Amino acid sequence: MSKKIWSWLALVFGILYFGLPLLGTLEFSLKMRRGVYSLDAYAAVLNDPQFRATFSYSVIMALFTIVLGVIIVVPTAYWVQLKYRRLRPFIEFITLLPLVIPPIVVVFGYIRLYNTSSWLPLTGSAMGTNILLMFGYATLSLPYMYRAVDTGLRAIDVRTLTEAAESLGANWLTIMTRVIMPNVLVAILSGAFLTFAIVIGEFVMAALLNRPAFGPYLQIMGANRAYEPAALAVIAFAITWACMGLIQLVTRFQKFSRVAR
Amino acid sequence: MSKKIWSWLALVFGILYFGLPLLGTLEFSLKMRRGVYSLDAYAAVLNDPQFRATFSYSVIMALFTIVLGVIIVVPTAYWVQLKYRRLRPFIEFITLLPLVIPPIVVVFGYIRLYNTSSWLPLTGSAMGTNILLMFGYATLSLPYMYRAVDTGLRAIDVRTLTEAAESLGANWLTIMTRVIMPNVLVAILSGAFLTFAIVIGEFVMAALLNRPAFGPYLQIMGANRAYEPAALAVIAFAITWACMGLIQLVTRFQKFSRVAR
Amino acid sequence: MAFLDLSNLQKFYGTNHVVKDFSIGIEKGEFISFLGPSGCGKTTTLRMVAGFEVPDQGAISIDGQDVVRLKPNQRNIGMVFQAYALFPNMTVAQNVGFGLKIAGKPKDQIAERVTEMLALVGLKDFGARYPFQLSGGQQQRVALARALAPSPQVLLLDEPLSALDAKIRVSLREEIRNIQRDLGITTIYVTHDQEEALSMSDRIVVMHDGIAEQIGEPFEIYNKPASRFVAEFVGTLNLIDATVEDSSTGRVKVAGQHLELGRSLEAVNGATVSLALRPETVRLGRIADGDQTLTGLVEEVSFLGSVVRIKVALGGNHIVLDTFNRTISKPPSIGDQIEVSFPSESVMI
Amino acid sequence: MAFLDLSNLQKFYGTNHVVKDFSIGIEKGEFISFLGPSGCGKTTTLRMVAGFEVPDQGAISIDGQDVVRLKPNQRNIGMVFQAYALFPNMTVAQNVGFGLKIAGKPKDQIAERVTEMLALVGLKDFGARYPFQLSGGQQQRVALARALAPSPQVLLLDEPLSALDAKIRVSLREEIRNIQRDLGITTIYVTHDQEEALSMSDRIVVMHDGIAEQIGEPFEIYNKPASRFVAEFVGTLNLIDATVEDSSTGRVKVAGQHLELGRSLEAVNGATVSLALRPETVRLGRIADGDQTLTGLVEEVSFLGSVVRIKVALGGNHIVLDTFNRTISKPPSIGDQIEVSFPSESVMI
Repeated sequence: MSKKIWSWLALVFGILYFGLPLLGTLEFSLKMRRGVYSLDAYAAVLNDPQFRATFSYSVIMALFTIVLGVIIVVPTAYWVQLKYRRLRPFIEFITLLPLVIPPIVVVFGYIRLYNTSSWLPLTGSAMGTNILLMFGYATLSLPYMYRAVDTGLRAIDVRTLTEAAESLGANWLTIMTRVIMPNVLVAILSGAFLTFAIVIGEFVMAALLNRPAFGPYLQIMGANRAYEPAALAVIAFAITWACMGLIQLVTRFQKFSRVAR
Repeated sequence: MSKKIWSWLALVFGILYFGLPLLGTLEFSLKMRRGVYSLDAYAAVLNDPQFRATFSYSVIMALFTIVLGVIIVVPTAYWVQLKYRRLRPFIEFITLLPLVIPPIVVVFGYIRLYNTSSWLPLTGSAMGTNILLMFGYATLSLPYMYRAVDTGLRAIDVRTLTEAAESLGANWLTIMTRVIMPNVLVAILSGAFLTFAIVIGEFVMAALLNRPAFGPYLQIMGANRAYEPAALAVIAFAITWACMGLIQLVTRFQKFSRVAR
Repeated sequence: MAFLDLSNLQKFYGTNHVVKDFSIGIEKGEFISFLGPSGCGKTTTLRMVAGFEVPDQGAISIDGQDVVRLKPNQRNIGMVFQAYALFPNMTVAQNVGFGLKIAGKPKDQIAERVTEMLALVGLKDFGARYPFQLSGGQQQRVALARALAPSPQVLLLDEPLSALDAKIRVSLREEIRNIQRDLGITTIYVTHDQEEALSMSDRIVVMHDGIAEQIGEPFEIYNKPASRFVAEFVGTLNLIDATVEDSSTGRVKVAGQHLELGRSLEAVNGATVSLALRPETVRLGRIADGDQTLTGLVEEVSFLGSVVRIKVALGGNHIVLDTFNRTISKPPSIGDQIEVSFPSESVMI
Repeated sequence: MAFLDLSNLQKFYGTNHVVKDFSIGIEKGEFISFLGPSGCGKTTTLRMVAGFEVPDQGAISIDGQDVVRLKPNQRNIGMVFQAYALFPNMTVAQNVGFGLKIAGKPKDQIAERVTEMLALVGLKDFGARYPFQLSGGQQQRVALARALAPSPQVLLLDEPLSALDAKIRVSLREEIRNIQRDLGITTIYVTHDQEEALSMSDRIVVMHDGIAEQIGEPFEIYNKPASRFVAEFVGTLNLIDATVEDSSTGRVKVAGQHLELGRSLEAVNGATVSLALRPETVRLGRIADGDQTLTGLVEEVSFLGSVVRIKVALGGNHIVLDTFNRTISKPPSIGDQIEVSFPSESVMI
């Protein structure tokens, strides 16, 4: 009996813990026009060309980052599971590093290594800086991407599936594209989704590398306006929920999903 | 054959990806004195009273945050595993929210809810703001803490262990302290460690709530000095490594660790 | 009233009626098995006795005391789980002593009892080890010692052997039975393995679909099954179609050959009945004089080690018979024409 | 040279010598089992044939072609795994057709072959389902169909039944054997289950510690074991201490009673030898005239269903004997004095 009460209390507490700030933000974002609720703040935000520019920049960066992350993470995680199980703690440690190295350190390192007088002067051009930023983002999202893909791979028996496919005559590429990838698609998507959320909200790297991303824009708005940032936050939140919904949909439509999840 | 080469390439790439920026930072931090390597930057940082004040503030905040996190997360995760398995996807979703709601939103919400004219004017006093900040940190670290504890609990058979202890006459408190907690200690520690790293490096919340934390200090130094931030980054990195080493030690000394890990 | 009395137990999970009206009285010191396929309600019934599930209807009493309202930790019951469920953070000795420590016994008493229990399960020198250092069989023995240490009134075992290898399973079931007999502890043993139930139990409850299909001694369950389900679930069964020729004398025709069952049948003349025969009651060749014989062709011979299983075709029917391997003579070959015989009493209809 | 020829295979894992000098020639269409406890090297040997492990020494040839250098996907081998290893993202039909698709066969040919294979394993109407919608037994059948679809030269099965329930295990092993016989496909079957190996194989390789202890037909392996290890691993064994009284005639003394083994012994008079007897060769009572008899006390009676296992004490020795359950007569009770008999030929020393 007492257990039940406690657990429900915990649940309610958890919901309030996250729900209240969100509700507060939502309510505030509607109060731009004095005395009545209105969508004025949203209209102001959406009509701001700065918003459109920075937001689409960040979305594009996010997509590239996801592609890079998938290319790096999926084969690595696959081989670690297949052949180098002993390396797993080591690889896991590496993938956790971005959580404990502040982004500022990574950026300093990049600027140091790739400045205009270095052997690879990436910071010299906008495109080069974009690439650098993409690598930074990929680093930031690595823990999530790796964790997601690794969990997905663990759910299937990578080694036996690979051997089964090999004994049926499949080569490496076939195994990867027809057997492994389809079975970790949901995992990859959820990693991609987290990457997306991180890139959209990231501030430090974009600011230090001086790129027109959504994070710094959010920060500037937050410092200078009252209602618009609240509206922006709600919009950002809505986008991430939409992504989650999409993943749910994909999972539903995958007929073999009961195993793959 | 080609597989091996690829996987080693991936590995080397991974190490360079993280190793290089770190090495660059380390090398740069030693170059404060012109022409020779020296520890001048470190001396400057460690002698800065600001550094000591902000760092110890953040450490204390981190410790409180960890305690709060453990109290919230462990019983919740335990009950979800024991009785409310159906709620698990829902709870997992909630614990992932902090990853997708930018911290700025959370802080705005807090300020909105607990400002000096609200029913609970926490932001009116330094202590109140500290508490608010601690809750914010706990929110930020929730995904890591929950994930770690949940993984730890999954590794043991929570339900059967609980029933076994019950059939031997144990009550709820005994089960929690003698059976469950000792078996997820390493998991709790690794969650605590990540929490620590996050709190030490956090910038947005501390800055917006105007508390003298290490994150904003790092930011200020980064903007105004050249070598000190590099030294700070290396110090921060060393601390986190020391924490990791400690956890390894605990794991070693735990005699039954092969199961608990 | 029996020592452990379950009466009219019922349990629903949602709309799923898992246990429907289950009753049994168990005497002190009896070893009772609940035997049945998965989903038959046997584990749920056991968990109601342990207190992990609350019955929707019915009563459970131990030694005259109604326990339905008591929590699991107030019932004084020992439980052994399929997954061992040893506490990984405690040594073997701490595991075994856990219940006594909870009960607030003094340290030296606990130590003494732990030593005694470990000796009982043959793990005297293992007290200082951790569970992960033990094999599955050893872990399950520790779990047994732990359950027995606080001297519970009732011992419950939930498929304790099904995670173990075949050879260990056999040796451990003998050990469990011997310990149970020595201590005289009232025991309920849940299993889906008919051999375990038959070899260990004083009485067996064959469960099916939430109902006790038959309660009886192993010999009775096996040789006088109360229903077709019991007959098929416990042991193998040959089913042969036969045409009744004379229901009063029990003459039937199988694949053109006549059998005299020596008792009257309920079916009318000309009807088709199905005869049921255990493989081991059928013998190769004609042995005793009163036996019924049939002639057929050998269709399949499986050498299983101690037993050779021969499948004989009889027109459209098949009879499977078991015979012991004899070191000297090889079993018959496929295609041989052979005679099989069985006593008419062993035919179930 | 045999169709599938393994000669002098060796494999190290680090310093661990897992397979030590293993050789066997397997004829086309033969069903060979590798039988042994875990860690005996049987799976490693199989994996060397499949190409998943490279032998440190030795040769493997199929139909005269050396395959050691070939990759697994070049060997034309079908493999069935313990864990089924069906591709979860493909339907049953896509799984079965995978190998043919890889080989670049046209669509209609693939469809035809898939239908044929699914009919072979009795899953005609399951083509559109996904693996997670099947039971374990059905999944393993699909895995078998998938392995057979590209018409491999050799079929390898790695403990395919050990994840399944007892009843399904028995029916599926018959099915696998029948399919193998129909297709005439050369097959290696790895198992630790002696009953599986005995009932399915043309020949059995009993492995121990990286070495083939004995290669032979099931009847031979069981009744003429080449070593004590084989005798104990395959089947149950009674070991009785006896004192040699006359080694030339084979007279020995067991618990004060005399036995005439009817052949000369290697041990000297007065020495203690241990006699080995299979439980099923010992009978209750005195039956044939030439049999040896011993008198003892019934110590334990286990009713296992079709078989009743009786443990008889003979001084310090025990004999376990198996007898079939008879519907009519109850087995003897504990404490009864009984006579047991066995032919002297069945005694192994």
